[in-house]
Amino acid sequence: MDEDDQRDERAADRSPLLEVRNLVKRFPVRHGLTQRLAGHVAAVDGVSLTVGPGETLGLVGESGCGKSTVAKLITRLERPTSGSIHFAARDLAGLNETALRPLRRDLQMVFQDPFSSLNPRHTVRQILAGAYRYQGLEPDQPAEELLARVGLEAGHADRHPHEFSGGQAQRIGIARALALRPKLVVCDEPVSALDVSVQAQILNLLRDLQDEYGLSYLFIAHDLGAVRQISTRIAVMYLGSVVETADRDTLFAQPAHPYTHALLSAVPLPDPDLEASRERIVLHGDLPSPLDPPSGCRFRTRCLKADELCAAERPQLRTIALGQQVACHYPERTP
Amino acid sequence: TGGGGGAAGANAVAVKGGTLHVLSTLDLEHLDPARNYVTSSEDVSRLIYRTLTTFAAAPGQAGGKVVPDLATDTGRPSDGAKTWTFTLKPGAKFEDGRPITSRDVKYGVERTFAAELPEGPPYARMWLAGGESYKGPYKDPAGLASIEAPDDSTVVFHLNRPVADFGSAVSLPMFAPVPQDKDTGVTYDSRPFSSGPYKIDSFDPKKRLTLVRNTNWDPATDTVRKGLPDKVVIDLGLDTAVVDQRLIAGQGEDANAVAMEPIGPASVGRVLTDPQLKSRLVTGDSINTRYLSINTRHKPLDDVRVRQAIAYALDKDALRTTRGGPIAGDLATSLLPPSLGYQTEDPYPSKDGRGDPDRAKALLAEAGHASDLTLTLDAPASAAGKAQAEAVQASLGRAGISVKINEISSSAFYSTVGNTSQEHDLVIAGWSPDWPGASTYLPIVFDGRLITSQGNNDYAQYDSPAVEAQIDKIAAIGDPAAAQAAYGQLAQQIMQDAPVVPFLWDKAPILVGGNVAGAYGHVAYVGRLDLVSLGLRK
Amino acid sequence: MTVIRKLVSQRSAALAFAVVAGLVLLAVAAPLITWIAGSSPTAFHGDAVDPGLGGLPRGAAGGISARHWLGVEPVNGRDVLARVVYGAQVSLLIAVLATVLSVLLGTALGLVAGFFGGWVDTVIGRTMDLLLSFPSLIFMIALISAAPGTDRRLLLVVVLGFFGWPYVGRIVRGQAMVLARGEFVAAARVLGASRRALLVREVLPNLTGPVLVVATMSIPGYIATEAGLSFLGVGVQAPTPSWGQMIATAVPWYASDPAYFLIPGVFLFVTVLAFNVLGDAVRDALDPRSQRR
Amino acid sequence: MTLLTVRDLAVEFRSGVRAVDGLDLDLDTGRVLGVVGESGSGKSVTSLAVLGLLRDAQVSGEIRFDGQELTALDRRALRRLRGNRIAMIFQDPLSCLNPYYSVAFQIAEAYRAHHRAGRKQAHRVAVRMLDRVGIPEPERRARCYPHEFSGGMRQRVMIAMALCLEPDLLIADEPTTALDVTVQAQILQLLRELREEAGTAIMLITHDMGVVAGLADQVVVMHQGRAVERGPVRDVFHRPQEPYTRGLLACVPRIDGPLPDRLPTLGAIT
Amino acid sequence: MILYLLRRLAVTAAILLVICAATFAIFYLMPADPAQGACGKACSPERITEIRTTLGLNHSPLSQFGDYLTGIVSGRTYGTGEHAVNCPFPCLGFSFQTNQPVWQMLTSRLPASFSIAVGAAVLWLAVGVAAGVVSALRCGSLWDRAAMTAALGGVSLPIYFTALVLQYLLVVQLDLLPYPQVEPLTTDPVGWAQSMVMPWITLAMLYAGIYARVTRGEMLESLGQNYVRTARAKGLPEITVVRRHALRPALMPIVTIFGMDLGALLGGALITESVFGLPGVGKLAADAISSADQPVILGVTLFAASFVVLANLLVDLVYAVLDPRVRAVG
Ligand SMILES: Nc1ncnc2c1ncn2[C@@H]1O[C@H](COP(=O)(O)OP(=O)(O)OP(=O)(O)O)[C@@H](O)[C@H]1O
Ligand SMILES: Nc1ncnc2c1ncn2[C@@H]1O[C@H](COP(=O)(O)OP(=O)(O)OP(=O)(O)O)[C@@H](O)[C@H]1O
Ligand SMILES: [Mg+2]
Ligand SMILES: [Mg+2]
Repeated sequence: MDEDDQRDERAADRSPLLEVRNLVKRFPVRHGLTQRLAGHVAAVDGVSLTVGPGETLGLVGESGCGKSTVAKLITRLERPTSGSIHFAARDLAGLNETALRPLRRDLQMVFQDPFSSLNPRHTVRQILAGAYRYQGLEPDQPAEELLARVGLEAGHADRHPHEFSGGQAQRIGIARALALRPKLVVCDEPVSALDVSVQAQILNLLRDLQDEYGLSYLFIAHDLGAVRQISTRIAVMYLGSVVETADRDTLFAQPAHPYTHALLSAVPLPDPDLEASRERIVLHGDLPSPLDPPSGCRFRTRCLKADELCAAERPQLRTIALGQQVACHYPERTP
Repeated sequence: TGGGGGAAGANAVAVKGGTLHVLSTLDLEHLDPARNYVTSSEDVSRLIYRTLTTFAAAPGQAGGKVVPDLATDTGRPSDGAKTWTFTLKPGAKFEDGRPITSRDVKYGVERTFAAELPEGPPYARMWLAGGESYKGPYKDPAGLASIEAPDDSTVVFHLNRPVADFGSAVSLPMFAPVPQDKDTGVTYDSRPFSSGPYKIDSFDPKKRLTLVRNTNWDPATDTVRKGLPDKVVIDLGLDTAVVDQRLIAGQGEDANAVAMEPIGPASVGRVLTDPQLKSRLVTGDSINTRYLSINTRHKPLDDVRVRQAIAYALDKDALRTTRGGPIAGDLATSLLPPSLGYQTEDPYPSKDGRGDPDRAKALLAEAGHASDLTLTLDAPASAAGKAQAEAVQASLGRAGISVKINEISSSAFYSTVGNTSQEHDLVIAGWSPDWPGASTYLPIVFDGRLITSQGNNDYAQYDSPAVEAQIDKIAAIGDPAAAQAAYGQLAQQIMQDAPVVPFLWDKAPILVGGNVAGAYGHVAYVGRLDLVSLGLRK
Repeated sequence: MTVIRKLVSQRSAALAFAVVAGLVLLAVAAPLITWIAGSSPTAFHGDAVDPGLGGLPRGAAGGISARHWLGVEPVNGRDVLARVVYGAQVSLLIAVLATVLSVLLGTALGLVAGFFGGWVDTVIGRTMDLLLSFPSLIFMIALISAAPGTDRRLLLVVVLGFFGWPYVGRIVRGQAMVLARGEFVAAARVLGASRRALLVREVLPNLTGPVLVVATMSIPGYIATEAGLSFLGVGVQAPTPSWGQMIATAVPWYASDPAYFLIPGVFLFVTVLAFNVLGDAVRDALDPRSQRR
Repeated sequence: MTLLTVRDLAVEFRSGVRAVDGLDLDLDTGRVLGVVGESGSGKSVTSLAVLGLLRDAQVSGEIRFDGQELTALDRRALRRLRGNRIAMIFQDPLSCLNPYYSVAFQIAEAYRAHHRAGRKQAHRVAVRMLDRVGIPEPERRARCYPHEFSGGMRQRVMIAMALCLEPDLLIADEPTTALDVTVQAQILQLLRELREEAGTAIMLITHDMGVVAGLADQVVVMHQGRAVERGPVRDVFHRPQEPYTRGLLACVPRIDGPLPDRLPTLGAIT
Repeated sequence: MILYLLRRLAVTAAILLVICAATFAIFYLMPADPAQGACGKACSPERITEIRTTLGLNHSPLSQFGDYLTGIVSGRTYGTGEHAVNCPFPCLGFSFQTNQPVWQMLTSRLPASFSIAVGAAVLWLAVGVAAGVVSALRCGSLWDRAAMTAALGGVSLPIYFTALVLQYLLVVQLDLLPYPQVEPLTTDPVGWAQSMVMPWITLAMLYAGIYARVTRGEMLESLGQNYVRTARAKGLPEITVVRRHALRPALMPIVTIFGMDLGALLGGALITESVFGLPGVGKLAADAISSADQPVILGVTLFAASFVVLANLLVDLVYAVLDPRVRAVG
């Protein structure tokens, strides 16, 4: 994979900031009255990713495919079952909480629900101070300054979260994440809970902050439009694994995985004429249960191209073009 | 109210038949004759089994007279009252029709020695020759040699000392006959074999005892029991207020009911102000004396002045009020009640028995305990026990003595205060002789030589050599009248030391249903109704 | 503070609040009140009762008179008013302290169980289940009667608090479980917060609402239980008065001297009711969802 | 022919919130009317007002359905209309299905509320409807409970329930918002087919401009309880008259077309 | 499912074991000596030792506890020889105060407790749930406020207070009912009912208040559910909407508390039975406590706890039947 990285135009000369390899997370699943152990969900099933400095990696996929779990593993809110998470030359996977603490300054997170990610009992000032306090640091910038950075007013500092709108609350969450001047911010669907107009504001804000502080983002979303807007590179997940990664433009112009293809064609376009004329690939069936994933290629149950090979053998990610990797036996685009 | 035991419905004629109901707030602790040593159980058991002698079925002091029951007379002493011979009446039968023999009496007494059957009176063990080492028929089937049954109708007791009133002692349930083949050991308690007018139909402890007629009981052999109702149903463990109110209302079956225990203080007002109710109230005299026991071995109670101060301070009237006021009895001024024929003058008098805190304070000051005297009172955790304890607390409080109350579960009360290491400073107690007279009272309660670490009756732990010498002297007196007079003097002698402060001579005001006849309080059963004489009018 | 404003804006809650405040005042001012009324909770007044009638108070309605504003107890003639106000002191104090104890225990253990989950939760959760399935009244009585000599008031507080904490613990555990999964806790963890900080700074402040509600709701429960235990004969020991004990002694008298039974009974009822109304109101005020008035 | 006409609709809640304020709508038989707008613009309230399902609210204005004035109808008549002639599907299909009853029961229940039909017959209708909305193995799945279905399947169940009585009007309140894009595509496809087959008019409520573009004939843009713009889909999308509509269209990041450096936004920071 | 049941039963047994051990331990902390209770007034030191031997009190606490547990599963014999006391299976101890096996005492008291609990439960369910439902449907109305005030009043009334006021009114003053007594239903149905009316009302007043409040809360909750809106949108008659879609889910939590309450009551309504003097398990407990009859206290505690624990189990199983979400996976 090192070769791929070298080929990556942005990260060519520098080593990646975050490098995730073969990450696996299994959860035990208990069921019903009996709380019987029904098995294990492989929420994340061998994910490998890299994020370079100043880069934004978009991670898209449908509900339940394991995006949030990836985010939680990287921020070590969950302990991985196996695999490695190299960040700033350390493998986070095995570290304990104490050893992690200093590293956390460089690795922050923005959450999906702006309200539930803010402690309702704390004022904005307390929330922001928490960033320093938990690291055992003295605040190096007042809350007002942090708020100003995300476009809020100084007067907001002494209010409680419920006194804000969703967009404002998400800005507070972003301010908190940025307080320690991290290198990488993992954003788990930061705009899905927001109204369309507010969504645009937050996307713009994230972009501005990236330019200003040279941040890297791991930007998780199921909304392809938002991902396209903010990402430089995009990874598509399906049922716990990455099926395709590509530069933004490549992915939208020439998707190689049948799933990516279907996904793109399913996004409704706000243009009646295009909608009327467009070729639609409507996938049949639902996402299979991660408790009992299909053999071989995870996507084969819904794939038009699937054959015995797909059922027998799980395709590995392979590079098919500059900056494009796909895990498919029959990619739409061949190298 | 006055002495003599008023008899409600005395002139009404009781007829044979019907179901008599008895409402009791207590439980019948033991029906097994070997273990039966509580007045209410004794009263009830007189319906079920017979003893060699028994008390006369009569109101007032006449009831204190011991008369022959199974025996033809009240016993024939010989060998200076060390040997007692009884002859059984012919024709007395058990419930299965077999005749009652002297062997059944012998066996019944032998049973009382068994450790499995505790709680009975101590007399057999104390008096019967060889009794100290006999372990009862279960361990020692050979029996006790000092009880002889030379033929079916003769039983001879050999005592280890002269006992003048052994004839009275054999009125106790422990002298009831028990056929050996009917002995079920510990479980005999719930179904003793009947020799009296009734046998047990069913018994549910703390709930109900149902007695039905014993057809093999021959009234001709029994001069005491009337055996009028066909059935006697005794409801147990009822609430005092409920018993009172049911009898006050007196409706339905309750017209055929009587109370087992005296009315509660809360009902006194209602009963006394209603002539109709008052006419259904039977007040029986008793030979019970209630007193506050002062632990003479605890400091500073070993100082007689402190004890006398307590005797002065105690508000006897307040204590009586907790039991229902004047109707509950007369204020006690000495140890022996007038119902036993004694003079009663109070060495620690106060106006209306309300106590004299000033005298008490003076005595305390003299003893050097004018302040800071704190005593602990052991009291049963019953409503009455608590009320009395509070009254003691309040009245001693007036004399500057602060009293802490130690509540003890009612059932464990006597065994706790009878344990000399667990007993505290003060105990509310009392004594009712086993038969009228002082012989089962003063020598048992005030003889310091009898103090045991457990099962002690001398809660004052009073131990006076002078008194003990006197007790021995009286025991040797053969003439009952002389003995009675000597006991009177002994009582006064004890009172000087104030080991106890008597405060009440009980009376038992008992409600009976409108259709019940033959009700009177029996002096031997602490003034409660003599159940064997009760009957219904129609 | 908005909570209090919300509370006072409801008429029933304001009334309940006033009653509770009044009762607390009554309890605190008990010595003053008895001084004004010239009575004492322990002094016998033999002249106020008629021994000839079994100790029934002289005069109408349980002996209500200028000297004894709420009458006297039968038998011993103690002043009912004095006993009621001192009884309020005892009953309220026991209930409040038992609440404090159960809230402390319940919050601490519930928080730990809910937050950490796993075997800690299993152990604490099972303990709570166990205590909840105890026939606690029987057990309390057995326990209290088994420990003579100790101060009953203290014992009551301990026993009530001990058997009460699982009720608090269950609620706190549930809340803590939800909160622990909350994103703001995850956010604090990402910032490097220690477990202690998470518990104390992040989760705990969010429990004040539910804890306040269970606390308010459990006070009337404890008052009633204390009274019930006194009623069953294992309450506060004489001569200290408590309402339950007053009612218990009044039981045999309920037909002959109803006032004696009714006065402490009504006080008890009103107190419990007021606390219940207040508890409801606090819950509604803290729970924006409920428009249940 | 106009099926539904709403004139000057206003809804005021007891709390004083004026959720809808002078709204006009027109929907022709067999056509699809898209109602778009941001969260809180009053879309759902409007739909509930049409069905008379609002509680604690003051509804004024006219709601004319197939010539009948709904606001004037008594409760019985309104009830007979619900489900039978106007059906509704909601955003969150899980919470909209009762967890205690099998899906077939819930569909059959709707059928039996308006037809004299035995349990068996109603059940058969339910199974047929499940088949029609594309649920595999309908016989078996009919006896399943809502929690045993995926989100898309549940929405299919809701649609089956709504369509089992062949209503004239289907009000779909954000029918795909809770679903993934691929599933959304399936549901939209299903709605398209149903509309073609049954000729049911649809009032499609959504905040997704793309969904409207793909399905609706007419569109109404709502903002703060009012319609700010209305017209045929093409006109509104290609030549929006109102700045608000223009903003709404522009601020959504798209997967096609040029990529702006910054997205245009609607007004100030909120 | 069978496995689950077995596991639950094992847990239940474990809980009972712990309760048993805890209760047992308390009696070792208790200064009162069971032998002293059985020995009574005229008790000599030798006798007490003999009684202690018979009762096995001279063994270590642990081995006594072992004996106790053995007794439960296989019965036991106190003392030795011809006149030993046999306490057959299931031996929850033997009361030497009443000379009965505790189990026999419990079972003889159960009918009274059962009558009280079941009758009261029927009454409070009918009244409480109905009042709660109506209140929820007319939330905010005069009826609602009146019913909820009454419910709160019922909840706040101490049981013994209600009981005695009832008795004063119905028995002492109005003479409508006799004093409660135990009449078996089979021999005297009228007397049985008459004696049960007051305990029923007493308990029902408390619990109906609780249930009305809970029902109302749950009903409001379920009435606000989206599926109720769906049901209305389907055009179902309002009565069906309420009954089928609002009440049914609202009853689920009520099943839980009902199971627990009934379980607790079957284990004896301590205060009610004591006040009315009805010989149920609760009265047995009260009496045993006041007479320090420790084997009985221990037995009642265990007995009452088993009802609660079994009720718990039963509630869970009922849940599994009623709630498809729990039922399906398992
Ligand atoms: N703590 C957990 N225990 C058991 N299963 C879990 C846990 N967390 C996640 N899962 C399962 O793992 C899978 C992936 O979940 P995850 O939250 O990562 O998905 P996601 O892609 O973020 O979905 P969404 O778009 O809905 O946020 C899901 O099937 C989920 O049910
Ligand atoms: N029951 C109610 N009581 C009071 N206000 C309400 C109620 N229901 C809705 N509202 C208010 O009415 C307004 C419109 O709500 P509505 O649900 O119609 O919005 P919407 O356009 O459907 O939004 P969304 O896209 O979030 O579903 C909102 O401001 C909301 O707060
Ligand atoms: Mg997620
Ligand atoms: Mg809506």
